[in-house]
Amino acid sequence: MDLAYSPPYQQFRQEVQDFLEKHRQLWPPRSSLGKPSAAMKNWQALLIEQGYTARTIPAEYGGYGGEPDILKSRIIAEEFTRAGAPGGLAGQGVSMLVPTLLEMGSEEQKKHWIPRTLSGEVLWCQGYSEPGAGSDLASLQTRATEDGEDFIINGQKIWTSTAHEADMIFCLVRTEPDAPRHQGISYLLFSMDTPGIEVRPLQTMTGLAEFNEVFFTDVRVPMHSIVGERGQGWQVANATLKHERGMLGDPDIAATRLNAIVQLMQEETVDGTRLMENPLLRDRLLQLQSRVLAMQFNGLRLLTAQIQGADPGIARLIVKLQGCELNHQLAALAIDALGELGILYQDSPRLRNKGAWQRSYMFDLGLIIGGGTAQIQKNIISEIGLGMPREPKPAAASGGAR
Amino acid sequence: MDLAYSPPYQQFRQEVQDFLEKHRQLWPPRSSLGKPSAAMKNWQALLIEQGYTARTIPAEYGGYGGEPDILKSRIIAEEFTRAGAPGGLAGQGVSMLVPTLLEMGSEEQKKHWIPRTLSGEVLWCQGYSEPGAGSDLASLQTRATEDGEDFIINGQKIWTSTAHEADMIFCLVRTEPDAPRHQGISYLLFSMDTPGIEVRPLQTMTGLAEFNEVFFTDVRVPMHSIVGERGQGWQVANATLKHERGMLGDPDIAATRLNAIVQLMQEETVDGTRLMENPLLRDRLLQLQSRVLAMQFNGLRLLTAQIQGADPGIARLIVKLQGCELNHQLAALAIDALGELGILYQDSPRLRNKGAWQRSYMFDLGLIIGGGTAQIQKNIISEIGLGMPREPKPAAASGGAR
Amino acid sequence: MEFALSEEQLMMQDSVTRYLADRATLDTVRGLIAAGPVHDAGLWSGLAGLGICGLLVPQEYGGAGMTLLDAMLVQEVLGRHVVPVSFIPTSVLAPLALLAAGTAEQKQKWLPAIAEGRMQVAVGLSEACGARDGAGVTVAGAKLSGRALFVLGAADAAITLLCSSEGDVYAVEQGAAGLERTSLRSIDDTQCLGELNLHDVTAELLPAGEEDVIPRLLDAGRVMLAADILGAAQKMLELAVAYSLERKQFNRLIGSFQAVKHLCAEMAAELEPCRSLVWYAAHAYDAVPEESRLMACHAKAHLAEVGRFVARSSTEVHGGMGFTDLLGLHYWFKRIGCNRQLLGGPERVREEAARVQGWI
Amino acid sequence: MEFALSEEQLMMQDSVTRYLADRATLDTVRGLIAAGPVHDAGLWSGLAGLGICGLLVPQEYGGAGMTLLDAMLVQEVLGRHVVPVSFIPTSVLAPLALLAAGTAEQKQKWLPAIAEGRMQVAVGLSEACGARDGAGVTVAGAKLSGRALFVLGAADAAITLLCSSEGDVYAVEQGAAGLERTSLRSIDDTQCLGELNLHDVTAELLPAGEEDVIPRLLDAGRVMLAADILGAAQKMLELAVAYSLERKQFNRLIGSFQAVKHLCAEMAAELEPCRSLVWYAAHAYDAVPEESRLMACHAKAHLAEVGRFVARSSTEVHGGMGFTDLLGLHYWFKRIGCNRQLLGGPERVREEAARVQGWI
Repeated sequence: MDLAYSPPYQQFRQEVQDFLEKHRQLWPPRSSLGKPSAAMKNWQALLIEQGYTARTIPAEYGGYGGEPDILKSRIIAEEFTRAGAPGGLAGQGVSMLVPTLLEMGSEEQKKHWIPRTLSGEVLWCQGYSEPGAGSDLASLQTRATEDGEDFIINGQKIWTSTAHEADMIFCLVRTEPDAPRHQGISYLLFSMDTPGIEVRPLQTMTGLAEFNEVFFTDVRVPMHSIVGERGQGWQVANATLKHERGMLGDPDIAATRLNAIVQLMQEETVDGTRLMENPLLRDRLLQLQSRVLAMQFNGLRLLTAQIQGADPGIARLIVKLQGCELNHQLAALAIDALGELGILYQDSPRLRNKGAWQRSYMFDLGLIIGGGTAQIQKNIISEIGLGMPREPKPAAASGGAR
Repeated sequence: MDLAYSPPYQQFRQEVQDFLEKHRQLWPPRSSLGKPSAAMKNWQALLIEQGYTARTIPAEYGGYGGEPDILKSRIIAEEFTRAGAPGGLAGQGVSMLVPTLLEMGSEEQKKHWIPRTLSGEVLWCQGYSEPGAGSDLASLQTRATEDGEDFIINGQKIWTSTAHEADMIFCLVRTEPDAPRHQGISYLLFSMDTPGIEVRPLQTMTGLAEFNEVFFTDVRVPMHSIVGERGQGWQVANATLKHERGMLGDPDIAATRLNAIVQLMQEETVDGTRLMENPLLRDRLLQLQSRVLAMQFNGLRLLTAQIQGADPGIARLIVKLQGCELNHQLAALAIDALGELGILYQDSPRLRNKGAWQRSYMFDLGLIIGGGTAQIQKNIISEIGLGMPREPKPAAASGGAR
Repeated sequence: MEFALSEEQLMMQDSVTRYLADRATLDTVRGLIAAGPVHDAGLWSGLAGLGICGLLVPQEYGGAGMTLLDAMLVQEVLGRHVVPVSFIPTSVLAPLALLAAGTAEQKQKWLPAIAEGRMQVAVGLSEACGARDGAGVTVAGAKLSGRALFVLGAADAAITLLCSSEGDVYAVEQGAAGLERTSLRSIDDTQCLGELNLHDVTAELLPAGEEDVIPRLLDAGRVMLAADILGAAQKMLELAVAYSLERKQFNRLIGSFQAVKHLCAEMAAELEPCRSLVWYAAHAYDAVPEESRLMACHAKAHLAEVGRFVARSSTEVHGGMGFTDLLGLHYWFKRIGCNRQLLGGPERVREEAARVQGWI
Repeated sequence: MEFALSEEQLMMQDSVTRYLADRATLDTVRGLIAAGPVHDAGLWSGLAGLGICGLLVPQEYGGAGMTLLDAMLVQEVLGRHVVPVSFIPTSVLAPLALLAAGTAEQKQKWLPAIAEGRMQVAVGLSEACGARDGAGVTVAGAKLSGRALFVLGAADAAITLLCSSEGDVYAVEQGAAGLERTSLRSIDDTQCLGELNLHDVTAELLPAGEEDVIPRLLDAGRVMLAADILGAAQKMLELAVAYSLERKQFNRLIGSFQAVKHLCAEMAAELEPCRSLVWYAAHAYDAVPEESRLMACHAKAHLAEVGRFVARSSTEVHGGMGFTDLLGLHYWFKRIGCNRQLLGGPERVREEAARVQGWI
């Protein structure tokens, strides 16, 4: 056990720090997930050039073309976070479509789409979930029927973030309605400008519209837009769904929030007494600190396993479940500590932290539900992690009988 | 809403108080569930004579023969508890077999067994659960095969309290192996002296043997020992299983324990400071007090519903689940409050309360599991209380397939 | 011995429920609060028509002269329908304050108007259960100065009752010189909260107050908030069960999955005893005053905890739909979350329960 | 950068596991403790043969000169097998105390005997984390008087290390005049606890102690107890999963019911990060001393909470069988329950964590 970094890595860390310091005036304003600004595109180009993003993507596809080095990736992430510097583009195109194409795309698709995606020229959205297909994604019903050289798409997607700004969508559709449900799905890429697509903002409990619904009415898409083979869409999507799940539950986010609550409890008072003096709030804070630390060290273990190419097993499977719950509990503590101040929201006077605690409390609940509900996560942990059996299939198709 | 008792009930309460005071010298020592002492039998006879136990059982079967009056029953229970007076006999014969016979027994069985059971002359044990049939009681395997006028019984029972002292057993056995599982069971009464019965004490985690295992090897029992018809045993048993479940989770027990913890925290110190001064322990105590009060008032609501002949619905179904959990949590708090003193057990010096907190902590966990596990209770609440569907039957009989 | 609601109480609850069923649908409520926190005058006059506004006002002042238990039953229904009306300050706290501490003249001046639904009263008690941001109201020369936060009630309340740092209750008229009101906006736009800044504001003392006027008001307010949570949480449980019997995933109703069933069972098991606790606390307020403080604390604290659990669990059962605005489940979620903090969060309130019992 | 066990560490853990697999079966343990709490000399000499007893003793005194991380890995295995040996006081706390505060002579006198497994040492630290029943040891004229409760270690320990109320460490020999030892019996007979009553007992000061000798010992002891819980809880989880894959009810393996699966998943989700927390705390003890106190507190407190949850949940999965003595599941249950309270329950330990961070 050795938590120190060897000299070459220390040097690499120094390089990253120097780079960030030197180019501070080029840092673009923190971007949302939507259309990147010109400053952001320039920054992205510079980061790729340095190998600080798109590091292992071959240069022929517009990446840096470096060897995989998990520690360097970790150092980059750490130093960008520490400096508060904006990282590279992180939308669903970069984080989900690009890995998918690298693994399953044709040479032509890679050459065409990956550079444009990495550069920020093309913004993508993801068309997976449907109102009737959430936990059970494979039951999706959006239909693509053959018509000459084209597919005609009808149906609806939901939870499509950035759909109103996106240029393109990567989308799961049912092309073979008579095949078994996992074998009738195809993975298509098409323009959001195609006639017949309607995007409606989807407002959530936070009061914001972080997502959209997307409706398809006779949307005509060339058949060659497919990634992989017809009916292979489920496998294509699964190759990257694991990336999405990996992004949720990051313990470093929890640690940042914990520190913010410590500060809050040091500064805020009730009846003139610092909140930190309240033993009950303090004990809750400490209980959460135990959990944050445990998840951070669990993260170190995962990192080591990744470096060693070992399977971290359960330590990996629990991250989403535990991490999202932890963030939700942290927000709950902040709200309780603030008491009546904690319920203020929107544009209220006396609002603390721009209402971020309430927004997190709700959004984190959304994350507990989304990207595999807590229930699905527990199924995965018990089945894959502990080797317990799947639920037996019901004898009758309906679960409604008494 | 009126929590006062009308004058006739106030008078009845006074009568009970006077009776208890007047006969204080006759109070037998608190009995376990085993063979009653002579003093206990005398006390039981006196209580029946007064109508303070076996109140509504017809006089021809050895009871008091009173009209059902839920409030009087409640008053009796309250006053006996308040005075710390021993109640009437409460073994499984009185609490489970007698109601069963009253509902399903033949006239001959009632006349023969009920008076002897009420008087304490005959002590019963219950033969329901088996090692392979716990939550799923209907899967029981103890077999009774016909042989002339007799059944020959082979198999094993478990969780049989007082089996080593009991004169008789009321026992579920499978008489029709080819019938559907709920229709192949019969309910038999037979002597524990019958050759072929072996009783082995079953030690539990508390270190005591509160239960037994009972083994049957070619035990010969006359066929007329049956209650109800052949194959009807499941219905006969269910008529009284509900009585058993009703006994678990009594909020008054929780209230008594809560008071004991209040006293403990007022008296015990750590570093010279009263435990009650510790805000964390105090807050846990108060959280549990909320729950105890809520369950006590829930009990008042049940009592009122019972008086009015109304169905209390969910308020009834949750008592076992919530009550047993509450008792377990109370014991946990007492242990935590005592800290290292709280782990002492058995005959240790410095032991508090004869080790009752640790014993409860464990035994209450047993109660959470026994008499319908927490999981089974939640099934019942969701299915009967909330109208949610049963689990669909598996397509294949085995749940082991992946 | 009867621990149950009377016929009259059930009928009254039923009449409020029937009135609201048509007039306070989720879509109506959604529309009413679209622009921010609201006390809706239309619904209020409808409730006045049912005699609800003057429930606690004695008959001699034109009210119904009923008990906190009755008011609690109304609040449960208001919570169930997330109704944007300020019933607690105007129809509960104000009459109780006036009855406990007002002069005959004050009662005559305000109680009939309250009973008829003609007047709104705001009430500021927040500083009596933990002052934030240095708030507090002091008295000098019969004028009030300082700041009161989280004042309950409509922005256009004709008077506001405030508690001074000495524990007295004062009435301040809207538009009084030196008085400035700002709306505070919480997660829950069905409830109105305000901040009052006072600079030498003329105010009218409610002089007959005994020592425990403010604690008694807190008791009443806490029971009412608990009742509101009870109604809202019960509705969220019912919505969860109903949704689970409609929604299919993996070719099954999700309500047939043990994980979903058990979550619903846990909600029911937690919530059902709460009903009795709130009943008893409301009953004790009038009938068993020596237990009133303790029971109010427990009702408020316990419903805050159970409410949070139910709000979260019901949302989970609804999956992604629960998180959207489409079903509007969050209106109940936010009402419960808001009530949790008003008049003292659970830890604070439990600490008071310890003091009441002489434990510390 | 490597947060993982080394080959050597895995081999050592494996060798202890293999040794115990045959010699500390549940039936063996059950037999050993049948008559009450025991430190088993047979198992101890076996462990000594593996070089385990002197793990923390420097090589110059005949030990292995290893770190707390290594000792922690041993303790995890001991917890996993509920082994009735007093490893923590004799092989961890005693060497650490001697190294931190002992004279050269004291080290020479005791460390080799410890390393060879020839000597048991008991250690009393309970009063440093909350004195019960007025316990405490005072010094007058170089003699000790008073009472030490919950002293860890075998009844026949040759010496007992005690902390005085001034924060110094003293060694008391068995059989010293004025010393009286009584066994305390806990729920867990695999651990030995004693009460010492002292009347002017001759004792030997460990003089070189700096201010934080006792806090450092507490850190080490807490990490070790956390490791013991980790091993025991991991075993209980595995037993629950295994049982659920054997036991059928309603014609299904109970492990196919979602309620059982999710309970097991929750145990795993809670327990798995604990492993990393305990590793880090043990690592920090030697490698990052400025974090040592905080991490030891968190490891102890968090493992106490998670351990309780796992102990209870695993028992539930086992149903009635878990409650009986037949499967012996309760040996782990009790060991976890006992460890929870030793050297400070979770609330107490967390409070120390707050102080360490300067929060109060």
